Amino acid sequence: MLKCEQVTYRYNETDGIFNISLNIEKGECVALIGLNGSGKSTLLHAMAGLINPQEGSIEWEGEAVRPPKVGIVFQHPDNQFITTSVLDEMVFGLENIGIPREEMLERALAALDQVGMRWALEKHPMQLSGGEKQRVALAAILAMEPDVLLLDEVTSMLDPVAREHFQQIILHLKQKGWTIMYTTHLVEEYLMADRFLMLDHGELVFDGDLEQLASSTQLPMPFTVELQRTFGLNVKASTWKECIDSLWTSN
Amino acid sequence: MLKCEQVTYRYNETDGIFNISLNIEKGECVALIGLNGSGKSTLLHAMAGLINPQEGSIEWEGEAVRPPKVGIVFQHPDNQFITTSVLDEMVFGLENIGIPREEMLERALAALDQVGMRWALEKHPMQLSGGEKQRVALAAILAMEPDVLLLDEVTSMLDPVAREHFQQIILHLKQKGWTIMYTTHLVEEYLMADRFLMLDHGELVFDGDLEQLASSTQLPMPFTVELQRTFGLNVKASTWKECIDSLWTSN
Amino acid sequence: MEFSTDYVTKDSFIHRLDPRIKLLSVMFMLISYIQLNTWAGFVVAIVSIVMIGTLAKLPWLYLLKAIRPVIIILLFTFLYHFIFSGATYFSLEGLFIGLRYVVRILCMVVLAVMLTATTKPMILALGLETMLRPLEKLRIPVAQWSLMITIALRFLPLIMEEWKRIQVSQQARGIVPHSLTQKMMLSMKMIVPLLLSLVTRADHLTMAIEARAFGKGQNRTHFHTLSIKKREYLYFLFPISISFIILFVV
Amino acid sequence: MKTKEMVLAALFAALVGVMGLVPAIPLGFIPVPITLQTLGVILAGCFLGKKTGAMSMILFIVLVAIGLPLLSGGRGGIAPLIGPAAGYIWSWPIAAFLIGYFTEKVWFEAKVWKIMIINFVFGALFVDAIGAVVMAMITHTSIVGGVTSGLIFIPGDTIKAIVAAIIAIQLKTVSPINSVRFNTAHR
Ligand SMILES: Nc1ncnc2c1ncn2[C@@H]1O[C@H](COP(=O)(O)OP(=O)(O)OP(=O)(O)O)[C@@H](O)[C@H]1O
Ligand SMILES: Nc1ncnc2c1ncn2[C@@H]1O[C@H](COP(=O)(O)OP(=O)(O)OP(=O)(O)O)[C@@H](O)[C@H]1O
Ligand SMILES: O=C(O)CCCC[C@@H]1SC[C@@H]2NC(=O)N[C@@H]21
Ligand SMILES: [Mg+2]
Ligand SMILES: [Mg+2]
Repeated sequence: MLKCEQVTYRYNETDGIFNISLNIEKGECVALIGLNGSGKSTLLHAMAGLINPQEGSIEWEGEAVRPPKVGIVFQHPDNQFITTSVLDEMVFGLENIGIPREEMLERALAALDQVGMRWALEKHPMQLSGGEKQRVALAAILAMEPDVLLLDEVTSMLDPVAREHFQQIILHLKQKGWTIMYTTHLVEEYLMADRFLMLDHGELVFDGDLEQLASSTQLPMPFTVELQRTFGLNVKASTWKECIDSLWTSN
Repeated sequence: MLKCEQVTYRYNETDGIFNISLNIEKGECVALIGLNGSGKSTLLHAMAGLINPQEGSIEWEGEAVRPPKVGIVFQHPDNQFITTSVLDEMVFGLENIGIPREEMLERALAALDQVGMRWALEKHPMQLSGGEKQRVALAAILAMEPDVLLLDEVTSMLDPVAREHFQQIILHLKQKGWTIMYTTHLVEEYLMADRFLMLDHGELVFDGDLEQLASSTQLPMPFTVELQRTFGLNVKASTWKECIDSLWTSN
Repeated sequence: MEFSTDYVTKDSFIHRLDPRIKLLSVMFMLISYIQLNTWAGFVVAIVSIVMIGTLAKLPWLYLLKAIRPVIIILLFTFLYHFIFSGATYFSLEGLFIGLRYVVRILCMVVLAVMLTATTKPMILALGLETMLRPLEKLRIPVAQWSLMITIALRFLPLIMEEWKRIQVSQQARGIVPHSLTQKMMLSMKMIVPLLLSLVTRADHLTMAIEARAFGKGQNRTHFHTLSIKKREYLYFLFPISISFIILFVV
Repeated sequence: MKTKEMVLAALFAALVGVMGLVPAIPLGFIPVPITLQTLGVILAGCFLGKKTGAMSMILFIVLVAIGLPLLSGGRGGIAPLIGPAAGYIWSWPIAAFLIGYFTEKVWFEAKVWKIMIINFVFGALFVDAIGAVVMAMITHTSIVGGVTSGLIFIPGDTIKAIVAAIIAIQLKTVSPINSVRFNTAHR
């Protein structure tokens, strides 16, 4: 279980995340939503153990969170690259966690195949296109097979095909029992999550499932409108499941 | 008129854009689409005069393209900040094009208001969230009032509210007669464009309107499926306009 | 580690004084200090420095700290002259010659330190740019140099972030450097990736600057401007008279 | 001045500044420390070429002059620029220029050993000679004594010359010298 207790991380008086408490069960898939600047990235960084909250604690199965148990893919793929070739980038994390040499290439290639980037093995990560960078960044973390996967808007620059692949990857990992938390601004990508958390000005203002989200009237932004417009209907709670099912089977 | 004649820019043998010819009329609003790595950003950089194609020429009203006639907003907001405060960032371009001192602040504030970022005037641009950066980057170019506006996936990290604002900004600029070209991976954002260009492996493979796009069978990716799924219907060409109209009036 | 500028936040009229006045004053006074020789001259110089320091509300401890790096050299210089400069080794004459060198260097250093302690670098840069703007007529690209200062300021934290980013990940790789040589070898390995990524960033920044129509700076306007108030010209009389006294009176 | 030259010059000026954060080794008997910063100076020459390299070092001096604490030990302002180490610091732009000049000359047949020799001659011998002489003049001590004590820097500076040469060759494909040489070759 991933356990946040009264977590506060302040950049200054007004910015940051404040007093966040939540538990995420093993195997859950959670979408973290909220307006620009609401604190999503900050919360994910804290959950990955990359920044230390001034107050509160974050634990995964009773221990303080940190890589490689928790894997995070950054919002800006540029911020993730450390080496000078895609292959080096892929094996970098694997070396950290002591994967045997023979297995490394295997894992690296499998992950690259998953995101369709095997062809770029020899390229310099900084010389890829925006979407290509994002795919490599994702693959590098997937290869490490963390217990908890934190994804910060990792589809923002993906093309429609890649985005669909991505959704399939997530569904697949869910089946394998990974614990996943992702942020997104796209209502289409809500469909993978079992549970929704919404941040507003650094505070947790919503925790529930899609039905509750769609029927909530207290949301700080027109999510409801978005939801309804995207799915082209003015749904009642009971129809959501059908709606989701039909969308997933349609492709 | 923006005129590209047999433009080729190569990074190496396989990557780049190849032999692209096209004309964009003054006042047109064009969407540039294509898969990751198809060459969209490269084409936009060439059109802004930031990289020099090895072959061919690009002209705006008979002269070689270059800022400030052509304004470009980059795909990665991190890459466009030069100064250490949002205000300085806003006035930097204005100083360069010789705007009088009194007018500068006015223009800067108006542009920041358009994207809802006036509150961040004193902040360091690098300390903003992903979406906030993207908004400031957009505002900095809007304030310069270029003849041609090139936008490279500028909504990728915007929240739903900001994205809707953005669409309204574009529609407003269209009315004012600006020439606009934008890239996007989101089918919802197709609706602002009068015309579509599609790149594939650096080549121009489609040039037409939304109807033709939706009915085209030769597209190199499942754009058609995306289109139809997004709008929730299996449309015939004649119904597109209605569909679009209804979407625009619904909010 | 962080870069802290030498700036000392205080509200004094020296702090508020136009940077151009301050720059010119320091220049005049430095030139006169080079000619320091007579006892009266030293008294005038020291008194002027104490006056400025007091007006600027600078803590004397801060000035002491600022001269710490030159203490060894001053000691060395002093001893050298004490031993060799007189008619005999360790003569009284040598002692005075040594003292004079030391005090002269001290005066220059303290004066220079006070300039940057009372003026933020960006303001000083703006003052420099404004002052040098006439040089544009000689085709010296003042606006460009001023932008280069801005970009360099932007790169300072960026380089360190980038370095930290690479370093943390390398440590996570399980290589924990023990000896100093190991540490140095590891750092060596980081330099190439660091430079590569910085050069890429430089490329992006170049495009960002060009996209905002930065040119040769001919028709450039300026948002931040400096203006010298009338009475600030009067303050300028102080360093001028000090310099004059040292150079021609005493 | 091209924008790219400006940005790269700014980058290397900042880089030399960051190298000043690495603790310098103070020497008791002369007032100038052993610092990593010379590595940046040499790199500026053999990676950026003569024009941009020299520009970057002039910019570094301007940055120090306006008070940024970029010299080792967090020193900045005009004081160090007129102090005993003045000769060393002011020779940096010239050194970067000379290293860049000769590196550009051998660029198309650049080998580590060639760059290494250039770096050693202008980045170590040249800088240390000027620096020592000026130091002796400023402190009014004997020039012979100054130069003799200045020899202490030679071993360290030689290592830096070698390291810089290796790095420059590894970064050859992204060096701005490529476009400089390309342009002049086609003129
Ligand atoms: N390094 C920083 N220093 C100061 N303030 C910061 C810093 N990083 C972020 N902030 C501020 O903290 C708030 C939360 O930022 P955060 O990046 O977590 O938002 P977000 O929810 O991820 O937004 P987005 O959807 O735009 O990515 C924002 O208002 C931002 O301006
Ligand atoms: N600096 C570079 N050096 C070498 N190759 C590059 C460079 N920049 C881009 N490329 C390659 O050129 C191709 C086109 O890149 P471009 O950035 O134009 O794609 P794009 O259409 O904008 O993609 P995306 O949708 O992911 O942003 C890609 O295959 C990319 O790997
Ligand atoms: O920090 C200063 O005040 C200036 C330092 C100058 C150091 C000189 S440069 C050449 C020689 N090699 C070193 O390692 N140090 C000196
Ligand atoms: Mg974020
Ligand atoms: Mg792109």
